[in-house]
Amino acid sequence: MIGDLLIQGGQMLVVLALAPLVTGVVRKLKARLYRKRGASVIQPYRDLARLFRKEAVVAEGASWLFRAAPYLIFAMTWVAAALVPTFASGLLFSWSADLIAITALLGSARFFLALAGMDVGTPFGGLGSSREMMISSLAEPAMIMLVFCLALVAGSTQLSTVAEVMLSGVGLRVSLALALIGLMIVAVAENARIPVDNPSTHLELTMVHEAMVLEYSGRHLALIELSAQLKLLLYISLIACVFAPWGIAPVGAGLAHMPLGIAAYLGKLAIGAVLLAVFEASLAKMRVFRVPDFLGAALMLGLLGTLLLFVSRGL
Amino acid sequence: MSFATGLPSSIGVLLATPALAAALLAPWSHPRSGAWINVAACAVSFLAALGLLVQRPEAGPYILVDDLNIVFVILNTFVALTTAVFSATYISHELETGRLTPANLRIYHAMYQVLLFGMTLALVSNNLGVMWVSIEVATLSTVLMVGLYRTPEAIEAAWKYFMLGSVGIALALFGTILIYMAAQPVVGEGQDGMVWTVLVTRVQEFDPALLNLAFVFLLLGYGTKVGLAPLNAWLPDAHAEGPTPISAVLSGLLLNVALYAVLRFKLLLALNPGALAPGPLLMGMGLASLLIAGAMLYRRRDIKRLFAYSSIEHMGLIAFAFGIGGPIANFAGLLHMVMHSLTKSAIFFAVGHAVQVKGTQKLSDIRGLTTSHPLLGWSLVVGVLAIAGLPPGGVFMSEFLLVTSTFATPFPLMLLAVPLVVGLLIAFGALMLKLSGIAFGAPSPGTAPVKASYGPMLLHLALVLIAGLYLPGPLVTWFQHVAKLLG
Amino acid sequence: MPQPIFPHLVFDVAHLLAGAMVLISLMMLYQGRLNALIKVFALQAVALAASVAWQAQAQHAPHLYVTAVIAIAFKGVVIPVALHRMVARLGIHRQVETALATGPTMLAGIGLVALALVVMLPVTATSDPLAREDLAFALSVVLLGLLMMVTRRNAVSQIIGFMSLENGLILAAAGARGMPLVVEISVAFSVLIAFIVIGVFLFRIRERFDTVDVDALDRFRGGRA
Amino acid sequence: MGDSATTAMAIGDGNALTVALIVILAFAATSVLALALGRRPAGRPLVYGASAAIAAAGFACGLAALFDAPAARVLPLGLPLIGAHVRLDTLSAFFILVVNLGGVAASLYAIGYGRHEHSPERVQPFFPAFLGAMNLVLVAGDAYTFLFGWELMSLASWAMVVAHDKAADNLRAGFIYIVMATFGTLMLMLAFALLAGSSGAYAFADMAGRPHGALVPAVVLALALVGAGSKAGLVPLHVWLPLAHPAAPSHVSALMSGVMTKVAVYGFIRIVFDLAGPPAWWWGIPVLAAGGITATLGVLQAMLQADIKRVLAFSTIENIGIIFVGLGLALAFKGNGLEAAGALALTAGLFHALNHALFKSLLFFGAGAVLDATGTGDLEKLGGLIHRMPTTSVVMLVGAAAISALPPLNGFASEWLTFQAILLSPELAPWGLKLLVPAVGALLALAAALAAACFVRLYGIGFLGRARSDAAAGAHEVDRWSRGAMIGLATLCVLAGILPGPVIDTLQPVVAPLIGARMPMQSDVAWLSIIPVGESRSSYNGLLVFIFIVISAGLAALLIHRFASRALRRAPAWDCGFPSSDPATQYTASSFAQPIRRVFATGLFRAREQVTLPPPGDLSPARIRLTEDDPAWRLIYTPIGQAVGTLSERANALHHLTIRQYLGIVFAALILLLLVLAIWP
Repeated sequence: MIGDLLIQGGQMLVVLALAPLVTGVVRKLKARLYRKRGASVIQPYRDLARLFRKEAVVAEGASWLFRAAPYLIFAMTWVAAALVPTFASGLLFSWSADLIAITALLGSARFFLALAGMDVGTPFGGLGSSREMMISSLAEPAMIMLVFCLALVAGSTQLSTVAEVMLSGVGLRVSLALALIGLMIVAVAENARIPVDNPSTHLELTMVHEAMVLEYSGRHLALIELSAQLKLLLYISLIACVFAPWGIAPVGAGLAHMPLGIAAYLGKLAIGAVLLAVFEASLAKMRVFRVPDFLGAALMLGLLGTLLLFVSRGL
Repeated sequence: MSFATGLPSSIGVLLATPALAAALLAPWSHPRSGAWINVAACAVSFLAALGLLVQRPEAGPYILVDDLNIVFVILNTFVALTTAVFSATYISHELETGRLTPANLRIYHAMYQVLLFGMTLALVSNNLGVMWVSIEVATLSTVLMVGLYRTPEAIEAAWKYFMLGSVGIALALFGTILIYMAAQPVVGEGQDGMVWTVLVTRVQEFDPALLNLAFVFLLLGYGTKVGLAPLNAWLPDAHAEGPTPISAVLSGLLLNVALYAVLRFKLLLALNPGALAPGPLLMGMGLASLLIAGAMLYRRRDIKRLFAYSSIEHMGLIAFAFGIGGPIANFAGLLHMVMHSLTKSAIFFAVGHAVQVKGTQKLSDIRGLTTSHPLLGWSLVVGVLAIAGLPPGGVFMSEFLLVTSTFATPFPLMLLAVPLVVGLLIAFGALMLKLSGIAFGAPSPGTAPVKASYGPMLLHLALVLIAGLYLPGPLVTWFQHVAKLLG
Repeated sequence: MPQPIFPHLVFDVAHLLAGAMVLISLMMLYQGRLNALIKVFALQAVALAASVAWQAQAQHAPHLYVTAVIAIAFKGVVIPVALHRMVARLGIHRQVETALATGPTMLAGIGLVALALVVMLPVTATSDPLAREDLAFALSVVLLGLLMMVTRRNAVSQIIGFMSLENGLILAAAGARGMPLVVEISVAFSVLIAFIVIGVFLFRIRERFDTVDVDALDRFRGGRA
Repeated sequence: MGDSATTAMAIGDGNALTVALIVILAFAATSVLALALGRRPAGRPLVYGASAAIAAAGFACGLAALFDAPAARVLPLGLPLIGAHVRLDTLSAFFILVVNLGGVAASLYAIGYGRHEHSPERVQPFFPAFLGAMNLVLVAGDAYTFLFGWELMSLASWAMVVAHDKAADNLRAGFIYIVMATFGTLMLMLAFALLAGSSGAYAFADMAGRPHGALVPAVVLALALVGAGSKAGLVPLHVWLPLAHPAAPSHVSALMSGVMTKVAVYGFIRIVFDLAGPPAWWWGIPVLAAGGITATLGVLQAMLQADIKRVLAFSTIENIGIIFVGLGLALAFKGNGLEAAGALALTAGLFHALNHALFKSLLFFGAGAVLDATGTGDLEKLGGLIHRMPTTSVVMLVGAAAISALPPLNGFASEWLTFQAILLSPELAPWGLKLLVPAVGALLALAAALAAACFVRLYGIGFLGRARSDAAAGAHEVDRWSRGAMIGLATLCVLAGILPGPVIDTLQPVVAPLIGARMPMQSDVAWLSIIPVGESRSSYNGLLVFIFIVISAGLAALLIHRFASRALRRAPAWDCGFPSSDPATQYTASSFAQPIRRVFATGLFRAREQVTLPPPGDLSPARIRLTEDDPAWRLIYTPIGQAVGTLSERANALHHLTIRQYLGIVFAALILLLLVLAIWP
């Protein structure tokens, strides 16, 4: 019990601590791939620290929702991230929300972010929110289908259980391959990465996420940035936990397992960051109305994977 | 009226009152008091009809009072009474506006009583010939009333009614003769061959071919009076062009009387094993009436024609119910008939008021009644909803029984529920479409208050609304008994 | 009641008279002019009277003579005369207004007679053969009368068609053995009423429209907008 | 159980039925009273106050009966052949609870909201009648009483739909509504006819035991799906719903959308689960397909609407789809011998029915408040209401989040259960189901995501941003009663979301007799979690998630304010350096919908955009015209309307014949019949 609590607490701190680092690493790698030098990998920490200290400038027409949203978004993302096994699967509160709930928690965060984008009443905010909801309207069902796929393989939607089942080995399955590709697509879309969105642009015709947060500054912006970083970490952790569960400390494992788990986790994060950077660097941003095709592919992959599982079960 | 003497009193009063009142009213030159004499005579008839419940005369060669016709008699006299009350107030408005003269009204009141006499006699007669004669008397009296306004339209309507009615008369007579011909070899020559109570006991031995032929003529002859499609052409115009009380009586009563005649003969035929089943004919004509009338409702621009077509539709339903047969469908048919009489006459009362205040029968000029005349408008809404088969109206109950019993029949027959439901929906849609124009929206000009009495209309509506919720036990037992009788 | 001396004679004469009525009905269909039509109608009334009288004799039903008299008096004399006058007054005696050409009408008429016979065929032999044959002819007359009403545009010829139809009815009623008197009186009574009412209407119609063409009335139909 | 069990004891065995009957009677009496009061100002508090009190009694009675043995009674009313059967079992009890809960809320809301009704005499008499009729449907124990109540319910709500009869749109809505309602009633009538058989066994108790052939239950299923589905709003029978629900006054819209559709769900469950006998293996298929399609198409169309109440009405269609997916799964499981999974699916459906009643009523109340405050429900004219209507905007936010299935609110809890049920479906052997269920799952997920988009749009355009019209700028908060009702419902949404366990347990007495199995007891699970199947399979704890979020957010706020910065400066909006003072530059409702419109609606709804640009130099504004059409109209209703039109046109020719031609018809009929006789064997 105490051990579980420690793991849970540790997990929450670890994700919080690592999230900016992952973003920093990705940025750095991307810069290198673009043959630039790039900022330091700890630059995100510095940015956050500076933003937290600065005063928040709030638009005149903004309501309480505008100010409350960053906290809610952060809280929801953090809670979601805290429930994805990273280095150990014996999370104390893992049962309080399963994979569906985690997806939905991220959905809640997005809901408030989109609302916040519309609060000030600027054209950019509405533009961002509108596009974000369009993207999510495809990404979310895709995600749910992928969740189905995983849950059917593992016989559970609890991530800890899924991780353990995967660890014990389920063999190679076509469905899982489909799910992996699908999940990657969803992860790219959900984290506003190229080719769906460009996290480093303020070009009005292309931006989605940045358009929503355009009016934020200071600590509010810091929280939103941190939430975005947490979300990226969450998705990498999720993919790692499901498709590469090696090294995760199983339930009831002693503290001795933890260093191994953490090391494995860091390794997986590094690989994830590299893959993401390479992926982003090698593609160009899509037109907004191409995005549905991209995400539709993920949805189809999920559906196909699920169908295959449904059918093969019956045989 | 020789045969009335020596008969038990209530039946005598029932028949003598309208005859005497007609004789009295024909020369009566004061229209307002005439109207009230009319009411009084109807009231006496109604009481006498109630008296039949207590003291039922033995079946004689001419008079028969049994469970079946007593329902009709009471219903008829009741609606005749309420209509007379409505008419009394309605007529004074017509006098004021000069649409009718006192001379017209003499004919009107006398004919009203003749009509009542004809209908009552048709119902209680045990003799097929007498029944035929009295239905013709009733028809001819209404012809005169339909043409009462002397407008080209009224005369045209009356003429059409008369021509089609006369052909109906002739066909029915031929059928009656054929029935006699079928009976004569079995029951012997003379009187007995026309007496219903005799026929019904011996009909198994009749020649089925003759019975079949007879039924074809009787169905077409009396069916014309019922307004079954395709024999319904006279009905809408006759309803629309005559005074509104007559529309109410036509729809509420005369159609029933003709239907009663059809039923009697259907019973006869059903008892003969060799004869063709009368049910399918009734069902076919009933469905045709329902569908045709339902479809035609959409195109109506005249409020009284609208409800006249609705009467055709309902007569179709009733005929269909009796055609299906069986205790539940027959019960539904009887109930539907009573409910239709009460509701439709109430609707015509309301329509009469509406036409008087708006000064037109055009649907396009009668709008927004619930705003300009809330009580009248809402009563009309209630009436139309009730006739459209919505609860708590009694029509809902009968349609429920009809639809369910149709669909519960064995396989091929049950499919008739499909055209039935389609027809109901088509008619329903039309009524609702027209109703929303009449009752809702911005009111059309003509906002003077209604002077005539709402009493009869409200009474009818109250009865109908209660009926959907609660039917008194004795009435139900009665209906069930009659339903069984109808086979 | 003694047996008639020549049962076949009774039968033949009745047959002949009834057949004559059918023939006259067909003749009426053939007539184009109103005056001629009225005359043929009067002829049919005479045939009817003869037929009814023969039945009265055959059935020993004296009350049928009344019917015969009514037939000959009203339909043979009074009504034709009245109709002649009406036609003269309205100036339509030369009018020929059939909706269907004479040829097809005649064909249809013959078809109807055949139909009437076919329909009567299944009536079992237990029935009085006299009655059966009579009925077949009566039915033919009824159907032909209706056909006439349907194929003529003119109100007067329609009335005649209708009365021809009634002739058929009376033929049937008279042929029905022992049919109570009540009925015959009623028949006569209603025919009378019918004629009165028709007269009333014709009067009004002429007054208002100056024509008795039924189609003309339709212009005044309410509800047509 | 706890409190509710003791309440049940207090009312006693079968007495709940008596209370329910008295409740119905009292509603009827209130209706008469309202009729008598007419336009008098005292009428409003009196009628709605009485309705609230009676509905509260009904609610208590439903709660009590949920834990009671079924009670039945025959009254000497109704159909004379058998009398009016009434009965109260747990299924009825649950829906009585839902209906009266909505009734209490709507009545309280109306005490305040009704003040603005300009023709109260056209609403107040029908409001209690509507509630009474719905209760009557729920206690009905025979087909006649059921349909009587059912049609009365339609009628009363119809009267309120046409209450504002000066608007032609309302009349049209009313017309389509009442015709569709009657269509549904007739379909149910046919279903009952088959169940009752020719002997007229109209009482439910007699129907349930009757043996049927193989075909009868199948036809009954089809008829029930069409009949109840048309009332509930299943695609393609939904067309009346988005017209009628918004046309009524808002508290009535809330009842119609939130509650009356549940009565339709009840009707479906009663007929299919209870009366039609054991389901065949394939019964789930049509229900699932209808549910999935309904959910997706409903919410897609909601996304395209500009009127706030129409958005809500289409969203009702979506939620009905979700409920029917639950019911379809339950049928599929039960029909294939998986009772435990069936219990889960049915629980999910019923739970969602309850939830939808809560949040849809809440949202309609909010829409009513907006309508009242601004005089318009057109999203394009709203904006910035969060500043002017603080309470309404908070509760609307709760409602919007709940209906978007966001944890930790109630909408998520029931959708989560539905997803769990879908995840159990690989156990289903039949191939049809194997292929259909995942597809339906995808549709459901799509619907959930689109619902979020839809309500971001509704809330973001309506309540956030800047006012797009003077009316919106001058909006005011609504009265106490309305706010109270909304706050109450919002609280319930939150409670049902964070404590789903007790709700699930409460539903088990309803589910058990229908499915023959029940879900595991949730009250025994530690920490108030819910574990629908097994611990290793899935679990969810709304309370904990809620607490976590609150703590995390609170902690973050505390730490930041304590250790980082709490300075705040108001400044003009940044907007990439080009802020515009004109609210018209904001995203509009239609521009917000545009991406989704292009992606999803172009093919399905023939959504088209037509842009008219003025020539250079012309100062007139550019115009964009959006068109779309509902395939249900295009493919079904318009052709039917045309067919009826043609039929009536043809038939009407019969009205204009001459007398001679009429005689010809009679003659033809005679000849025809004689010919029949002639060739008769």
